[in-house]
Amino acid sequence: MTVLNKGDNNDDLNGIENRPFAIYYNIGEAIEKRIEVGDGPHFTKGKTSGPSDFVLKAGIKDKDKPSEAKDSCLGKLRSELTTLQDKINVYLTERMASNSSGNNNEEAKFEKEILDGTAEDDEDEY
Amino acid sequence: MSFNLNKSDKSLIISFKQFPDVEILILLFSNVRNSSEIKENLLSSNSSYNYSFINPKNLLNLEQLFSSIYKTLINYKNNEVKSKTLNSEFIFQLSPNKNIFDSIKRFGIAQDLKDLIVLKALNIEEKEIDKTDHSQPNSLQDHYKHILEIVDGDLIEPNDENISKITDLDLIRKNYKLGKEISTDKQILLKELIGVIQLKGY
Amino acid sequence: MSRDLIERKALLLLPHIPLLVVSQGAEAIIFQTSVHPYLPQLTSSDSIYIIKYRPSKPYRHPILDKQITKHRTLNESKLLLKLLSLSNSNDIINDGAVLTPSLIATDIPNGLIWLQFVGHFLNDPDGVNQKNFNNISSLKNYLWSIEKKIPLHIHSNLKEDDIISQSLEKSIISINYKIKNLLTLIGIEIANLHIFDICHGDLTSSNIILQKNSNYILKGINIDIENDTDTDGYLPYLIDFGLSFQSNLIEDKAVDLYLLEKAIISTHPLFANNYYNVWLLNGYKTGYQLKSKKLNNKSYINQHKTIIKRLDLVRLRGRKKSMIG
Amino acid sequence: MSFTSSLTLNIPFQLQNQASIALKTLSVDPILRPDDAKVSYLISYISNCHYLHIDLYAISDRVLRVLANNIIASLKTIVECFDEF
Amino acid sequence: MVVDLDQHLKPGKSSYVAIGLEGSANKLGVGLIRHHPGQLSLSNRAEVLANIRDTYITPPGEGFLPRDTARHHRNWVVRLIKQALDEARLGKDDIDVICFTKGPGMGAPLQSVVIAARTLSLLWDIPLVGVNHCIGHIEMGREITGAHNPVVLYVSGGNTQVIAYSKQKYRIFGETLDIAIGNCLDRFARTLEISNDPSPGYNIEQLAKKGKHFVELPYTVKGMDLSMSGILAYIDEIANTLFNKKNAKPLQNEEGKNKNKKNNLCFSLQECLFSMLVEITERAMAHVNSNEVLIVGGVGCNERLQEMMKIMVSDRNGSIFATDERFCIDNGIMIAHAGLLSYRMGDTTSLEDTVCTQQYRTDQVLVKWRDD
Repeated sequence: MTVLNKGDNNDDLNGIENRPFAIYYNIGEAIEKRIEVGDGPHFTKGKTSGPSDFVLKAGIKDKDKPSEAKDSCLGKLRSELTTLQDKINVYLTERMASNSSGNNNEEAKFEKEILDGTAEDDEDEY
Repeated sequence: MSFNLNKSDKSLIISFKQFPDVEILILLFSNVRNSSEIKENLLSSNSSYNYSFINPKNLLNLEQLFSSIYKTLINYKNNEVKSKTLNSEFIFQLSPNKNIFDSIKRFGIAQDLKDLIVLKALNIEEKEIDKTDHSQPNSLQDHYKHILEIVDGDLIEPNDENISKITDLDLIRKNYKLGKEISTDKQILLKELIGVIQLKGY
Repeated sequence: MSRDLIERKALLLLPHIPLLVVSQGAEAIIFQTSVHPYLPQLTSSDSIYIIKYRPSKPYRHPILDKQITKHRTLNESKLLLKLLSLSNSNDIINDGAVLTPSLIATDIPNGLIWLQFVGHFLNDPDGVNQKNFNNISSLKNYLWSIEKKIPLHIHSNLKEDDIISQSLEKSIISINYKIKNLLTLIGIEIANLHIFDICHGDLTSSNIILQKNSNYILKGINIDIENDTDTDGYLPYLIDFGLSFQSNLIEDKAVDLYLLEKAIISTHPLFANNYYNVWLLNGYKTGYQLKSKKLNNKSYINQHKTIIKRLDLVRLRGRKKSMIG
Repeated sequence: MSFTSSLTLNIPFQLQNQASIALKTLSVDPILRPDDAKVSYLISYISNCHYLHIDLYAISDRVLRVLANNIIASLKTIVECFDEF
Repeated sequence: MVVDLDQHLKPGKSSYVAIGLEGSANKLGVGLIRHHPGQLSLSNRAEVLANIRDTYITPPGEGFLPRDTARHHRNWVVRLIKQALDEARLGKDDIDVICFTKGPGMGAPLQSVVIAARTLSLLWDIPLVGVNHCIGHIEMGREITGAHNPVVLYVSGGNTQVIAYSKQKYRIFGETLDIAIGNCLDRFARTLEISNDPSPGYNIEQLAKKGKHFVELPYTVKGMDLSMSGILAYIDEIANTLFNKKNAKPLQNEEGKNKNKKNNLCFSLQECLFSMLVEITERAMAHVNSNEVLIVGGVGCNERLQEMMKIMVSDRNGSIFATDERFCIDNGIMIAHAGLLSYRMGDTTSLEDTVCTQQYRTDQVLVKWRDD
């Protein structure tokens, strides 16, 4: 996997008003996908960074929304990051759905580990 | 406890510190000749046989007997006496068995029993701790005389040496359900018997 | 109940018995008395008997309180009796015995047990022989009295997991091998207990009482005991069987060992990991080896292995236990 | 297993210090399962902007998604700190 | 020997100020504390400048998942820090050290908070100190109550420990062999589908107050340790047979009998569990010859537990120390306080060492600031 030579190849970065973006590569399938946040408007409240489904289903009000962005460069960046997060999540979720690998269990475990930690201590080992 | 062994009349009167109002007369007989007669009188609830008649073959020494007497008094205080009279309760508390009838058969008097312990507890204040007929003897001296009248045997001094001559280890093993591996160490065996007595009923 | 009330209640239950409070444990108050409940007083002796009284605990719900008090009093008496009939001897090494104080009398509904007094009172570091149960010859006090002799500057420089250099070790614990022998013997005794399928449930260094016994010689053994079986003249008695229970489960025995291990670590942190617990476990192993040899039955060796394996698991569980919030 | 999926996040900051703090803050935490994923960080200066480049490599899209989501979530906290303090 | 706590006072400053960030479970706390030079004592107490908390609350019947808890912390942490600074009227220049919870706790929530701590440390050029959550509770409890050398009962959602100090460590004398007391109560609250607002334990306590009839439960003290999973399984089973039978949803039927039954179950569970806690505390007191008890941790607010403990302690002619919900429930001030003690002994945590750890035992920490 080659890393962009950031010094020379400025093409990718020009003309984008310094917004965050991401590039997805898959060497196996020879895919390169650029994920842009677009013109907006962008908000700090994201579609993929809300509460878990079961919490939403229980119908309680989400009191823990992120603070609104200030009218500042950094405020803007925070909103744009939220959009980028949504887009990456959506894109990768779609890809996962279209080619679900046989490894799903193992990966789901990894996912849980990242999100919820490694505490498997509730169950006794014997 | 107080321990008054009267060597001349071969009587033992004991009293526990915790129960200062209760005095207990203990007599030991050998060569008893009228065991079956005593038993019959007991069966017919003759009120002048108001004593505990105990088979000393089940005893290693006096400590074992004292331990069961103490336990009986504790139960009496806690209102947990199981049998009809305190006399039978003294016998019952010596036995590990929960069945009163069976306990009295094994630890009380038997028809051809030659050795016998007779025991009488009196409440100093109220005299008869186990109130029955007031025409009956009312002091330990009276009881002493009375016991000598109803038991036809040789009074011997109630001490450990005399009891150890009577002790029947096989019978103890059987009655206390100790199995084969009974300790050869008498001290340990005694501790075990005392333990059984102290935990009787639980 | 306040201490005062407890004492008054005890006096009502034990009229005319002189009572001296010697320790107030968590669940029981311990009295000593010169009076035997049912034997004549020997004028010559200054006998001591122990009365263990489990008063009702007013913080508990009355139903729960009754249930616990009765259960513990009865349980302790029953197990003492059970052990007496199982071990049948005073010889820990050759007969697989477990030494316990013998039961003298009980008053179960009132939470009272009379016991034989074991142990003696240790000398204060200042040389004062205090008749105080804070000074009773428990394993804890015995070890503390030796640990106290370590100069303070060594204490503060000593890290828990340091292995002390041999010379330092000898100078620190001058009768080091005696402690080793003693702990080995205690390990054997705990093995004997477990071989009887009894778990103590509350093994700590406070619940092992050392009884001076110069007559008793640990003989006929070829085990991990150094220097002529010298245990500083002590025989270890196990006490406090209120939480004990019968079980043949590997798990229960492993947890029993784990509790002891932890109690030693928290009570004697400087020497626990590298010394005391190692010696105790060595003794424990020896106990199973002795039994195996005596009965010519290898299954005891395997049993020991399984228990130790499970002990590892139990330890791991203890460390891994999530501690959130 | 090889890292078939990868994602480069490119985050523009006005100040060098901000990009550098974000890098230091994020890079302390190790990857939970190094066999399944890898992360590297780089800062560059492009068109008046200090870019923090975060390269994520993973054995699958799912692992990649979790990683990316987590890092962006942390980045949002970092940016909010910059903005408020 | 008395420890010198003032070798690291910054020139020109007359006191120390620490900010503490706590988020090891479902509470996010930010606190600011000031220490004046010298030993802390009744006449030289730590000053609480701000102590703010926000709790992540889950729907009834649900526990808190680390991922949702982490989201809560992320979304609130900056606002809370701001609010705390405003309340204390302090700016970055006033702060000597930034303290954060290093563990033990849930991985994702811990990590979501340490991100803010690191960022601020780098931004403001102020050192970090990682704090053991349990030590935070103990030190704050001692500071607030003035307890000198107590046996500490630490009871919370994830911890149940009986602790006593010896030779520069807080040593664990007794603890749960399986689940924590708070966890046990929370899980039973879920079985009964009791509200989690403000906390499941609080709501169990309120129901228990109305309970009268005692249901016998297993009692599982093991030496100075205890086990609770068996009791939970037992009472869950009772609750399930009482309420969760096929028909309808009797659990939501708050009328009459069921309500009483719920009250009685909560009452009995508390009575049983707390009796065990008081007993193991008393065991530890007897073992280490102490007559002071300090209760810390979220479950420590429970009035019944405090009452029972008080009876036990006064029967031993001892003293009991407990704090109110500001301090016994997880908070930032305790992290600031314990972290500041560390800082005053010259300890700071380098950036590489700020990785949080889910397992971090109380007895792993060398208590440098005590030498008694």
